[in-house]
Amino acid sequence: MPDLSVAIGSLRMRTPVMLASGTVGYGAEYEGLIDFGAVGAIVLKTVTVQPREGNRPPRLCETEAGLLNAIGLENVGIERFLEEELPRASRLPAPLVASVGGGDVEEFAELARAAGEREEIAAVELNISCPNVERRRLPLWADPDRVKEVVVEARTETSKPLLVKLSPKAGDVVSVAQAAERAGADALVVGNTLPGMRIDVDARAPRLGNATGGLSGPALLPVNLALVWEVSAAVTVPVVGSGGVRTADHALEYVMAGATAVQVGTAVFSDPRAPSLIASGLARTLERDGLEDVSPYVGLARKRGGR
Amino acid sequence: MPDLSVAIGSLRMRTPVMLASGTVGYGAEYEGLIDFGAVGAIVLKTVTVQPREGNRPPRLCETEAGLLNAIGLENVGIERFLEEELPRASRLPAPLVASVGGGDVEEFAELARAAGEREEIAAVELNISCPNVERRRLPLWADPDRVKEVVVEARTETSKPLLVKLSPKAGDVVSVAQAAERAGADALVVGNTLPGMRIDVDARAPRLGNATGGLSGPALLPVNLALVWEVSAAVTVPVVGSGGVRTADHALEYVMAGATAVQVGTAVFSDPRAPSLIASGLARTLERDGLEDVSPYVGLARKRGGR
Amino acid sequence: MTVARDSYLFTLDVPREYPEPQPGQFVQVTTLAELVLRRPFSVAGFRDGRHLELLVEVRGKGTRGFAEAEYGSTVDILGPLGNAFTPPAEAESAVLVAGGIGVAGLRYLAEKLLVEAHRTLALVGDRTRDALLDHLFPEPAGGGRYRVMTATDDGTAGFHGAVTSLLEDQIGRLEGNARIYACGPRAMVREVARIASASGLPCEVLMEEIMACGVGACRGCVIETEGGYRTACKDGPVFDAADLVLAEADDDGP
Amino acid sequence: MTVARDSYLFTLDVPREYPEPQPGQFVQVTTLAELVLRRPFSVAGFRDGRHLELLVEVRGKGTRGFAEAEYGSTVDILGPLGNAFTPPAEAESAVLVAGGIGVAGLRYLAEKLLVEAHRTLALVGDRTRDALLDHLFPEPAGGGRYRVMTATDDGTAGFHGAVTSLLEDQIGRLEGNARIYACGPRAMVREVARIASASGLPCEVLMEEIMACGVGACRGCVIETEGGYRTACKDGPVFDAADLVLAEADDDGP
Ligand SMILES: Cc1cc2nc3c(=O)[nH]c(=O)nc-3n(C[C@H](O)[C@H](O)[C@H](O)COP(=O)(O)OP(=O)(O)OC[C@H]3O[C@@H](n4cnc5c(N)ncnc54)[C@H](O)[C@@H]3O)c2cc1C
Ligand SMILES: Cc1cc2nc3c(=O)[nH]c(=O)nc-3n(C[C@H](O)[C@H](O)[C@H](O)COP(=O)(O)OP(=O)(O)OC[C@H]3O[C@@H](n4cnc5c(N)ncnc54)[C@H](O)[C@@H]3O)c2cc1C
Ligand SMILES: Cc1cc2nc3c(=O)[nH]c(=O)nc-3n(C[C@H](O)[C@H](O)[C@H](O)COP(=O)(O)O)c2cc1C
Ligand SMILES: Cc1cc2nc3c(=O)[nH]c(=O)nc-3n(C[C@H](O)[C@H](O)[C@H](O)COP(=O)(O)O)c2cc1C
Ligand code: FES
Ligand code: FES
Repeated sequence: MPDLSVAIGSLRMRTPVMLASGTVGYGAEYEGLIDFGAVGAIVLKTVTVQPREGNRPPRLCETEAGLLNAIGLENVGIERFLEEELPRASRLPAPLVASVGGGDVEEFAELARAAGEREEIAAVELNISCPNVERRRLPLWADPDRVKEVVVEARTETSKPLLVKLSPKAGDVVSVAQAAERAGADALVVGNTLPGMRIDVDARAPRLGNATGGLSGPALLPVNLALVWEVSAAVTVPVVGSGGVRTADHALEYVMAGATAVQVGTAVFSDPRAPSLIASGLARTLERDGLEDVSPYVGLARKRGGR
Repeated sequence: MPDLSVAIGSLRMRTPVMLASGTVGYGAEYEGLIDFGAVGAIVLKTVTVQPREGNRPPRLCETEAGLLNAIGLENVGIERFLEEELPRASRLPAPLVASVGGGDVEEFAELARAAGEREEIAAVELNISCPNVERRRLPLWADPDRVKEVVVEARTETSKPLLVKLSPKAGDVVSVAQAAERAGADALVVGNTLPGMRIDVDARAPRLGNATGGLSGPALLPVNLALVWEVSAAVTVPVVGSGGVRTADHALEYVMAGATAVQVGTAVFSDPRAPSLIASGLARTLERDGLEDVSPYVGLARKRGGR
Repeated sequence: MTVARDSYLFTLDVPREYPEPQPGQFVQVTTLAELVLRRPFSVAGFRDGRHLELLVEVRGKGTRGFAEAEYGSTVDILGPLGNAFTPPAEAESAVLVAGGIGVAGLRYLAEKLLVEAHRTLALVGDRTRDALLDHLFPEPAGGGRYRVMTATDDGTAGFHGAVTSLLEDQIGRLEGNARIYACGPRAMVREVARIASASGLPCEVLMEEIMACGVGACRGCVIETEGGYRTACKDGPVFDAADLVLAEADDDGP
Repeated sequence: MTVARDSYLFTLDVPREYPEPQPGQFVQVTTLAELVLRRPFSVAGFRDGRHLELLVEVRGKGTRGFAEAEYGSTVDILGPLGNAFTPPAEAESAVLVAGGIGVAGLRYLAEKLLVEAHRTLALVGDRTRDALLDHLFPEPAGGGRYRVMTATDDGTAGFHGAVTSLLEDQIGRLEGNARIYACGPRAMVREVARIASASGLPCEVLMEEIMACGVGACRGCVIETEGGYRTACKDGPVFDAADLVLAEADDDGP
């Protein structure tokens, strides 16, 4: 029986299949539907300092091979998160990763400390794609210097593994990744959704209440895969691939591009069994190839003909 | 009979349906297959100063609702283009737009002059997504200052309408667009392909010889549509939408987001009749809505509920 | 089974251990493998603990794909999901108001009410006679405790006018207390809510919104209520009409 | 029609004005509406000016979709496209070397050669007997001017070994001049080219590459030749083996 486990610092995961932030809420909603025992870690929905109402509906729109969402980071705020949601989530048989979204450096630091203090939480993911409170020319997710500050401050507040989730819309993702690494990130998640929109030509209006939203699902896979390829060549910390993973082969694509683990989001909507099917598919592939763990696959496509 | 014509400066187009650069080569290859009479303009394949061999194969890879291409700007060079290809293309019953790709400011200027001198050419499109010859921190397509220089210089070399084709991978596309506008661009094409890749897990290697390529087709539509939405709100020159247009409704989405015209690329591969079907579909919609031309649709989604 | 132009009634055989759905609940269906989202459909009937009925109108890709599924093929469903209608009190008559395919959301409730011999008035409206789905409600039984009335916009069958006008017309003639249940287009729902409020009658409506998870996890399907955004999939799909913030601008629906 | 596990022979009725294809040419087929690219298939036969035959092996989504198309449905094709095989000279015997589904690329040529009673030796190879497609070549006619021989990797039928070994074995026994035609996996093509070159025989091969436009416009389907990159769709798909740059690393194909 091959060993699928991977680790990001002290975050030890049974399989490289993580659940992506925001798609499984606070986890408990999917109890009985997702086999959490096959999951490496659950990244909980991003929380902010204050509760957020989120965007006006409609918040979802399906597009060819993709999903647009404009949830607008609706969440209960860090306080109720820690009091109410976390205890419920901690019943689930998989490590929990808190995803936090700050409007500025101080908020990120505050959130990282508050979340990191709780023993139910195995690691903290910084979602730097959040809407900004500060008014700067460059949004946070595109500005290596600010990302560095955010990570440095969060780093001082917690000793738990820090994952930084990058945005594919940053023109120069590699510089942002390197800044996060230098500032002490333990892993980089590549990446979040890409801005997108659709228009209802009959209603003559955007399909989303917020006009634009974030693109996820199969359509996003080639884009984030190329970013994993680029980023993993430029950093030494583990990279976690996210975007359009539905099958074990998709997970393997990310791994062969240089990722150590993957996050599964949209695929859970069409099939809650996807995470466990991906894990068992990976196990079968390892067995077929006579391997004991996934590490030989990491970055394999670069070693083999990758130019 | 509604009038579908639109204009970009002196470039008068019968319909807002243009053919995108690189997908119909130098035009003549599609003679007898595409109804060029229904086409607003043909943007010819990007030419560079020197001939280019292009990338090693495989150069194409289909992905969910998208196409990855890594042609690598294979082209015959400006000289043979003007001598051999242009005369052939000029037989076609649609205005020709030359697409040029320079490695630096001087090359763009040289190409714009050489192409602009020819009367067969109705307008010049600057493809600023080309690989760079100069070694700078920011690639050209992401650097508003350099884009401005390129457009200023090209502008002095030709009085023909200048279209500037932006790249969706620039983090801050709006600034690039505004720089191009200020420098004298007559229209902005939004936009080119997005970097992407796929890996063949059996071969354990990238599917493209060049590893990464550009994503086009339906998967790209929501992304470039959101950019058209953003850019058209920030500039006053016409915007041309490009990315995933296959039907008249897709064209209308771009128009309602703020575009004056669209370019059709990948859809021609699956159906060479797509451009004329899109044009006739638009005509039918205009008739249904009792409109005489497309201008009332331009940006309509913003007027109606667009936030 | 085709039940009107572009509307189909499906019977799915479910496993023996399948939980009994409550009227108002829905299932999330994989209609086409290449789609990213499942599609939600109300439970439109449940027989013998083994047969789940769905009533589906073709609206786009997913519903078309589902309608074209081969007889005998396997369907992947998630559910029953969501909350349920509050049953009427002993003394209340039930008034069901269905517009168009809204019949799907109320049919299972109607069947339960008929079985329980509850005093029930079902109003079914549509554009024109050929579109009407009133025949999908159970057949009126003897004793007059259960009645179905129809309305068509063009007057080709039943009441000539909107089903909401028929409701206004009938509401005065009801004896004793009543509870209203509605399902249909946004504009109709808004009008029913207004009428109920004006008459001081309790009213529950089944709200449609595009859904991803279907289990309250993604916050994608929210409906605006007086108490803030609530999920249609978990807090709903049934809402107290008095709680809803129904803006005219949203009448087109999602 | 199923002709082997996962291989199908299709007959398409084409309009009367359809141009007669030449052996080696191909058509671009819309196999599934949701795919972005058409799929190229060799003309595997053309009868009575009205029936175009395609021989398709299921490899992925597109070929599977095509194989599952309903009998009697309409297929959208573009073509005939590409160049053609050079017919053998009067005095040359034709040696056809087909590996696996490569039979598709040579079948139409074989039929023409048979009709013209040209001296022809067709070698067909595959992994095992059940996969062999030799029966899709026209039946050997009397007079011995047309012969089909088979090879299987596992020896379950015909020559035990690679079809290229069979070629080496047979090539010495040919009388007079010969011209070789090959279609199959990259590794096979490379080996045939080597054998042809060693024997000083002219050799043409049909090359496969992923295609978008199919008409030489997009430069997506290039093959490396001594003279630089050439398009498989317009300059090819038939290439003089001597011109090709066939690297071992590319054996997996696109
Ligand atoms: C709780 C619930 C119960 C429902 N019950 C039924 C039912 O019993 N029978 C039935 O026919 N339909 C029902 N619907 C609506 C049904 O889910 C949609 O018609 C279906 O999802 C459309 O899918 P499509 O792929 O065919 O259309 P699409 O191509 O996805 O969209 C077509 C149009 O329908 C709109 N739409 C898409 N999804 C929804 C949605 N979930 N709700 C409302 N509008 C939508 C789109 O915005 C678009 O304008 C229900 C919806 C909900 C939320
Ligand atoms: C000129 C020409 C003639 C051909 N004639 C025939 C024929 O007569 N019968 C037949 O069965 N096949 C033929 N092929 C191959 C056929 O086009 C591919 O098998 C088909 O496109 C695969 O489509 P798919 O969607 O099923 O596979 P995909 O899911 O697209 O891919 C499956 C695998 O096949 C590879 N592949 C995809 N497209 C091609 C391609 N065009 N050429 C080679 N490999 C490809 C992919 O890289 C992948 O590894 C021909 C190809 C060319 C270029
Ligand atoms: C409905 C929805 C909500 C999401 N919410 C969050 C979020 O709160 N925080 C976050 O970091 N990412 C969020 N994401 C992004 C996902 O975590 C994931 O990175 C992205 O969807 C790409 O992966 P996928 O294609 O597997 O879904 C959300 C995605 C979806 C579809
Ligand atoms: C095969 C291929 C070649 C292309 N070559 C060029 C090119 O030479 N110059 C250019 O500006 N854009 C080029 N493009 C981009 C297209 O012009 C177009 O902007 C892009 O494909 C998005 O539109 P689509 O989805 O309609 O194809 C190419 C696209 C494809 C698919
Ligand atoms: S669909 Fe996810 S919360 Fe309702
Ligand atoms: S497929 Fe476009 S050039 Fe061959």
